[in-house]
Amino acid sequence: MKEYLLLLLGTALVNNVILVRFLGLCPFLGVSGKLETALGMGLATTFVLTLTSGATWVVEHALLQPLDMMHLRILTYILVIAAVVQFTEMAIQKASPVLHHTLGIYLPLITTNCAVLGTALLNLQQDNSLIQSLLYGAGSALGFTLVILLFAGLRERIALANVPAAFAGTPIALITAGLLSLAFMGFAGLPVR
Amino acid sequence: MSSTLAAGLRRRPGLLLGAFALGCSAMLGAGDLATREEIRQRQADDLRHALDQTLSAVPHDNNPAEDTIAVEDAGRSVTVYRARMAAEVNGVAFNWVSEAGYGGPITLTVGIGRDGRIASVRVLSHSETPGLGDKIDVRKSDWIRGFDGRGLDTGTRWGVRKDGGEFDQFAGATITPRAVVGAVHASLKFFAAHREHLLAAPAGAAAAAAQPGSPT
Amino acid sequence: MSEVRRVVRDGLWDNNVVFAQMLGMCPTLATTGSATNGLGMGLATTVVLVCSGVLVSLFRNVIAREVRIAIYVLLMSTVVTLVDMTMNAWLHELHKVLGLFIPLIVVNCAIMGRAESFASKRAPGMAALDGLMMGVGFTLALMVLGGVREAIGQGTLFADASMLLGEHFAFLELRLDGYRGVLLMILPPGGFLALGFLVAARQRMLARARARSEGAGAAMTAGT
Amino acid sequence: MTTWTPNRSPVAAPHVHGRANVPQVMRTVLLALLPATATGVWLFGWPALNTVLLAIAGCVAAEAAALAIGRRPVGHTLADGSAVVTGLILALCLPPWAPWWLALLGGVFAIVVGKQVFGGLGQNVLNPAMLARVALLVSFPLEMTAWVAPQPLFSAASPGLVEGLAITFGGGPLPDAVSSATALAPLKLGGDFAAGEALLALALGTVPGSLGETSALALLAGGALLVARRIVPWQIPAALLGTLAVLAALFNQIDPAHYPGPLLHLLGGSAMMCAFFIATDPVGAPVTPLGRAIFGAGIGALIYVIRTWGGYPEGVAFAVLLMNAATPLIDRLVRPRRYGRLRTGAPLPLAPKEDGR
Amino acid sequence: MTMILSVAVVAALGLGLGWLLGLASQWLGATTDPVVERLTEALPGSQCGQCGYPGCGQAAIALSKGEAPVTLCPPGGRVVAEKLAEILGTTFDPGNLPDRGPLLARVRTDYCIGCSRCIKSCPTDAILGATKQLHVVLEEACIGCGACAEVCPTGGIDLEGIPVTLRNWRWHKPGVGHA
Amino acid sequence: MKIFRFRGGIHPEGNKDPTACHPIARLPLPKRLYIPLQQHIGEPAAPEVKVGDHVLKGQRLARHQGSVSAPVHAPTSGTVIAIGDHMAPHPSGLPVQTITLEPDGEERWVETEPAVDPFSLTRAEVAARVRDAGIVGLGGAAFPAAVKLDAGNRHPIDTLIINGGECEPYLTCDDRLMREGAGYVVEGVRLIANGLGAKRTVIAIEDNKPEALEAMRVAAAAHPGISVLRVPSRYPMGSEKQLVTTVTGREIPAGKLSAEIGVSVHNVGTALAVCRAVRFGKPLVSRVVTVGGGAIRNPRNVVVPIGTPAADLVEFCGGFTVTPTRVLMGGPMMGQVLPGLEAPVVKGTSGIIALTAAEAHAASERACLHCGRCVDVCPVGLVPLELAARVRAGRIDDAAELGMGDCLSCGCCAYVCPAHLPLAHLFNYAKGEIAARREAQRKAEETRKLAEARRLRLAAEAAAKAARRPARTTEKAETES
Repeated sequence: MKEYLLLLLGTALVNNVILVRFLGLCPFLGVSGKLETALGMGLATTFVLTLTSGATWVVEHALLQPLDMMHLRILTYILVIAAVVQFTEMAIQKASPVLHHTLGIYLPLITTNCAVLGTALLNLQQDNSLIQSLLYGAGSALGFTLVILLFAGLRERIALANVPAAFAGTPIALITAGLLSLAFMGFAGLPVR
Repeated sequence: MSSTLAAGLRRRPGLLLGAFALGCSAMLGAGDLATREEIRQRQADDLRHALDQTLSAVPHDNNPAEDTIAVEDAGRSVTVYRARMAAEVNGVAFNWVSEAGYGGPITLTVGIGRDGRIASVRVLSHSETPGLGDKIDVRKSDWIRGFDGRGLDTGTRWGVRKDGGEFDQFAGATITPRAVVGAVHASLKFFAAHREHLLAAPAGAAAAAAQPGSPT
Repeated sequence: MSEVRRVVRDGLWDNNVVFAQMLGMCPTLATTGSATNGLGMGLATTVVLVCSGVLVSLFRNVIAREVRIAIYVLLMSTVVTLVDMTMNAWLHELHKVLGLFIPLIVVNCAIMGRAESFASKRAPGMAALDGLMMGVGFTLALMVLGGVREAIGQGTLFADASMLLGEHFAFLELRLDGYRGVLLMILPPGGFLALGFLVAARQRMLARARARSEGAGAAMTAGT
Repeated sequence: MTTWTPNRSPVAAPHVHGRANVPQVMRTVLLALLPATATGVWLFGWPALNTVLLAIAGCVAAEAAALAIGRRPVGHTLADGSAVVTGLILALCLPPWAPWWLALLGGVFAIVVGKQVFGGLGQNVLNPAMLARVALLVSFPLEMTAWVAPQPLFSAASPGLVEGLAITFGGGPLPDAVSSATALAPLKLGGDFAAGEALLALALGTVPGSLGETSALALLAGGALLVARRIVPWQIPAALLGTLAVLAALFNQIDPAHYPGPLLHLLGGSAMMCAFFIATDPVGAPVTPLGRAIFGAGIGALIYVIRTWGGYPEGVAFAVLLMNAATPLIDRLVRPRRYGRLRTGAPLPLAPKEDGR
Repeated sequence: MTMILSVAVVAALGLGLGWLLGLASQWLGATTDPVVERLTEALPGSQCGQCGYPGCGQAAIALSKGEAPVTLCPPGGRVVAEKLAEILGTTFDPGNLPDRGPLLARVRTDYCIGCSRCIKSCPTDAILGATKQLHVVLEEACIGCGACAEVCPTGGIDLEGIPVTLRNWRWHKPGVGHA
Repeated sequence: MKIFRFRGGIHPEGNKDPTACHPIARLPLPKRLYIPLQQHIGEPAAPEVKVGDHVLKGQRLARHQGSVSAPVHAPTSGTVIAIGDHMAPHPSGLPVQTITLEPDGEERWVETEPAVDPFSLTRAEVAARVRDAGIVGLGGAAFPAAVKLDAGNRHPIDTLIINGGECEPYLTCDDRLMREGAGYVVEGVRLIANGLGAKRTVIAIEDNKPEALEAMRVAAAAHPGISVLRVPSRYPMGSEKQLVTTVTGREIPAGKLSAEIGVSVHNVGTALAVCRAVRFGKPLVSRVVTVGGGAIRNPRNVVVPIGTPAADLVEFCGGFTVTPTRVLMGGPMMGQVLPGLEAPVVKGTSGIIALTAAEAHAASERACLHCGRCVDVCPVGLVPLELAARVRAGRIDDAAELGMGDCLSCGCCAYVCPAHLPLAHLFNYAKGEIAARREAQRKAEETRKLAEARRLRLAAEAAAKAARRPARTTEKAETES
């Protein structure tokens, strides 16, 4: 139990997908202008990431490894991820059209959110069990959501600041992300694995 | 592709997707055929290279990469490469994964002599910070050679200086060396626990039943 | 401006994947701890961009709208897997360093973006050129970013070029002796900070250029 | 009769103002930092004074340069004194015998990356001094953890003025003889926690450590001034120190051999400095009393976690930055109830019960 | 053997997922876009056509597709543009949108020839008058869209700002000069 | 009696002593009086006199129009010499419709109808007398008092609160009024209580006015229904919402009137005016004005005919000792700058304050430190710094969502702001902008209706035309055949 908790914390904080692993930066920079949207994106990603972590594990261990078809790994992973995302998108569209519109082009982009594929591959690299994979996915997603929320909060405030023209927009967002990443280095070395 | 076929496919997206999947997997299969042997060769090179480095101090006349046994330890299987002179096992090498370093687990190849002392240790893969944690890499620093000749019985205080041990942490980085020292220590304990089994003379070729595994 | 020139300009500067479009941020930041890594990643991505562009362009008349994204993804993952396998076979050391991020080329938004917005509408030749230019622009951006980070971070440039790319690249290696390096720049925060400052510098350049051209325009209208 | 020409641009009320203004706030903070600074310089000698001056110089110069480049009013803005405060706080967090470039670079980083790219005072969110501290710690771990044992000014072991300059500007590593572990070292090593006598040393500051952070009493005196003058809200230090103490006491109860008691946590390291001078920097702190309490408690908890289990010796800077980052969220979630409205923002029902809302 | 197997697996996967996606797109169907509704709501609804679309409804559809900028509505000015941007979740660049404030049409009595073209052009019936007689503008109904000024053959209709009185005077933004 | 605490608030320097210690003086009749037709909230009054008419003191010059309005009376006898634009006592300096009166110096009253027994009047009669006397809230808001009395008929009032808080610095007119005219004030209070049918009456006076408290206690001692309550001096105690909370512990729900929770609040000056109107039938033609501030040579309270230019008051008080930075109408916390000394005193003018630079503690604006002092002092519970940042950035709608509309404009936030941000000014601007947007929205809805009506009309015309056309063709066919 403690091991699983540490796994969750470790992926969420210590090896944060965004700030340490550099995965999922497109939505991180793209959908963090407003807190509400960031929350929506975070939740959608959480859902997708957890599901795909499990699904890719199953595909890997039930299909690819027994059949010795490692060369199809990327392709099958991407297909599985695309399918999960597609269904999430439809679910959101049905449940909350407004959220769907605000998340706009980013929902399909979860497919190309490297955090999703990256987490699946990391799971493989670390030889995680199914439960570990699911936790790893959930932890990554929680870390993603936490950081994107913090970042959205910061950006909302910076949007009101008197940022010099050269830094306005993307540069200040990147710098803020860098400073946030600096702060997250404080979690480094926590014995989570 | 004739235009009628194309038009037909356009109307049936499922089929179209299937067709593309077919094409893609064919290409991948071809690519796999073309590179599989080469990649296997590279990995074998990697392994041989690692074993060369870690077992160079152990006199042997066999090819350790092809003389392996699988040892069960705490629920996982460790592939152990053995260096033999004639029938006697003079040393073994195996991969050992550390606790998390700064950037995740560090994979070591540990060579241990018959006497239970470290022959040599090399880092196989890591994702530590360049310029800081990567000094565990022998190409960057000689630090890793500091384990040579040490064993559980040499009175070594296993730990980094900061924790009261005798191994240097390098400037500012404690976590990485701590993980490596811990892993080497653990690998020695593993050796000690399975000493008899590891050093037992192989009964002919029976011990080489296990495939030369791919290093992870 | 001819289309070719525009495509070249777009890829290298006006619409640069990293500095203007802010796409492909993950590899941009993750693999630019050194200039060599940036170069390797950039080249791998360029290959994928060109190949996938050509493939998408070839099949642009066959692909139905509903499944186009799925097909693009299929094509791209095929190309990426091939690149991955090839690098593993023949650029083994670099492959080990770039590791996870080679498969992740497949989810580089830039590639999907070019497929969707350019390759799916143009002839293969143009798509290839666009892919090449976008790729070169990407590579240059990664090299600059990697170079800045490496130089400030540890006082070297293309430090491991010979090891990762092969012996002929040894000439690239530079080392600043006696410089301790600001480690921060090689760490994750440094990536964000360096890119932030580089984009800021580009914005300032653009603003200056705009001000100049406006000034020139105003002078012209004043003259007439 | 003296005449009056009306100003044609309409100005809104109020037409009188309280006496508070930004430069005066900054002056008070500087005054409150004086005991700790003086203690630090006294304990660690001339090199410490050099460090203080260099960090302040770095901040002020960077601020002036950034303002000039951005074509903003240099003199007027510098006069607010915030750059000096940032520089001093940074200096107090540095090892006392830091090389010249460390203090200077830190000051420049704090002002340029931590403050001016956001548009200057009040526009940033993350504490500039702590950003610089963390950036330095990450970049130059060796120099940032080179502690010296206190050698009071004019004592035999204390370096003279010239010697001090050599230490600051000379470069090269410190002689082994003077380097020492900080008071927080036992946290990582386990066992051998400070006893009564050692705690007294922590309170007075006669232990190795950051320039201005060793003397809990000097910091407490300055902090008391700030709280009394209402320059800083009391909720932040109270919640911060309280949480830290409670957590330390809790774990100490569970396993005294591994976890030191609350006093070491409160008096050692940067906790006291953080509680009164760093966490209370209004720019990155929430604006409501409850928000401030949450903020302080969060910092306290993070300090404990990072100190006890983390890879870095001191968690204060990281804890402050992390909670700074959470401040916009806290401010958003914790807003005061508006007059005549429920917490939800809906108007109160017309017949409120007498017993309250 | 592996080759055939892998082809089969991927083909099966592709087929299966393609079929699912096709099914899903049917299941989804085309629902009315609530965003278009909100956009229509936010637009003035005078159908004056200054945006270049036949009416506010069409403008809303164009906006939702991203074909029109949020600054498309001159009578709506900055306020409407902000609202549209908010609905669409975008930001807008006020640079090319001078906020001129509300305007009123005023008929210059000495120019009016009583042709009544302005009456027909007015989207809100804010102009009164009969053929061959002087026309007047109802201030309360006029939206300042300028449609009448465009059709007036003598150029006798001006758009003027609403005069400032004590009742509609507002505080200026501090630091931005005063109104 | 229990006192409840309201949120926030500040303790500004009172500066009341220079004027509080002098008895109220009487201003000699000015040469000209400028009587604006709008001195109250609501519709302006409609003039009833012509240029050249001779009027008597107390004669109605203009009648009220609309439900929320008040008539205007002649402050003295004299001749109407102009009806037209004159500078309004308003920061904009815009002109307002004004009757200019040249006094004849005789001060001849029009015939008044004193009530024999004012306490036997019905509620409606009281309200009518108050309305006819042109009484508006004299605390500064200038809301027609009769409308508030009428509200008492729609909502049962259990508590009448008389606002003797006078929390604004410098102002002492209510203080002096209570000291010198406690009897009349109490009688006015009783009349209002009578008119409202209030069960209990509380006269709330801040504890920095001990003499006034004592005087009122003595005057009210004979009336058990009236209690005089000593409330702490804390700005904005005099604000209706805060006073209601302090006295009753209840909050007025957002968007509601105090009458809806059974409370009515009137100023002590209003009470005095009600007494004069109901008992003596005399309309509101003069008021007590505090002339103060560091730049005034002899600061004091003065009884002033409505319409007196500020210049006359300043001159009467010895003129300026130094050039003031600002001359205000009302107190320094919520008063308005005067656009010029020719602007006249109106019914809502509680003071003419000439401030020196030193008194204002003015300092140049700096960046917001996010210190949150504005949040601590806001009596409404707003977060002024966030509002200000949004208003600055032009995000008015966001500010509205954060509660901009609830702002009292009390100025506490701006008073304490160490960065000297013009918070209250920003909020005034934002509220104006919100009002303008609401107006635009209303107009847009109107437009939509008109456009729809036009579309229907055009459709109907087209249909009629279409209906006519076939008829005509058949007709034509018939004639041809």
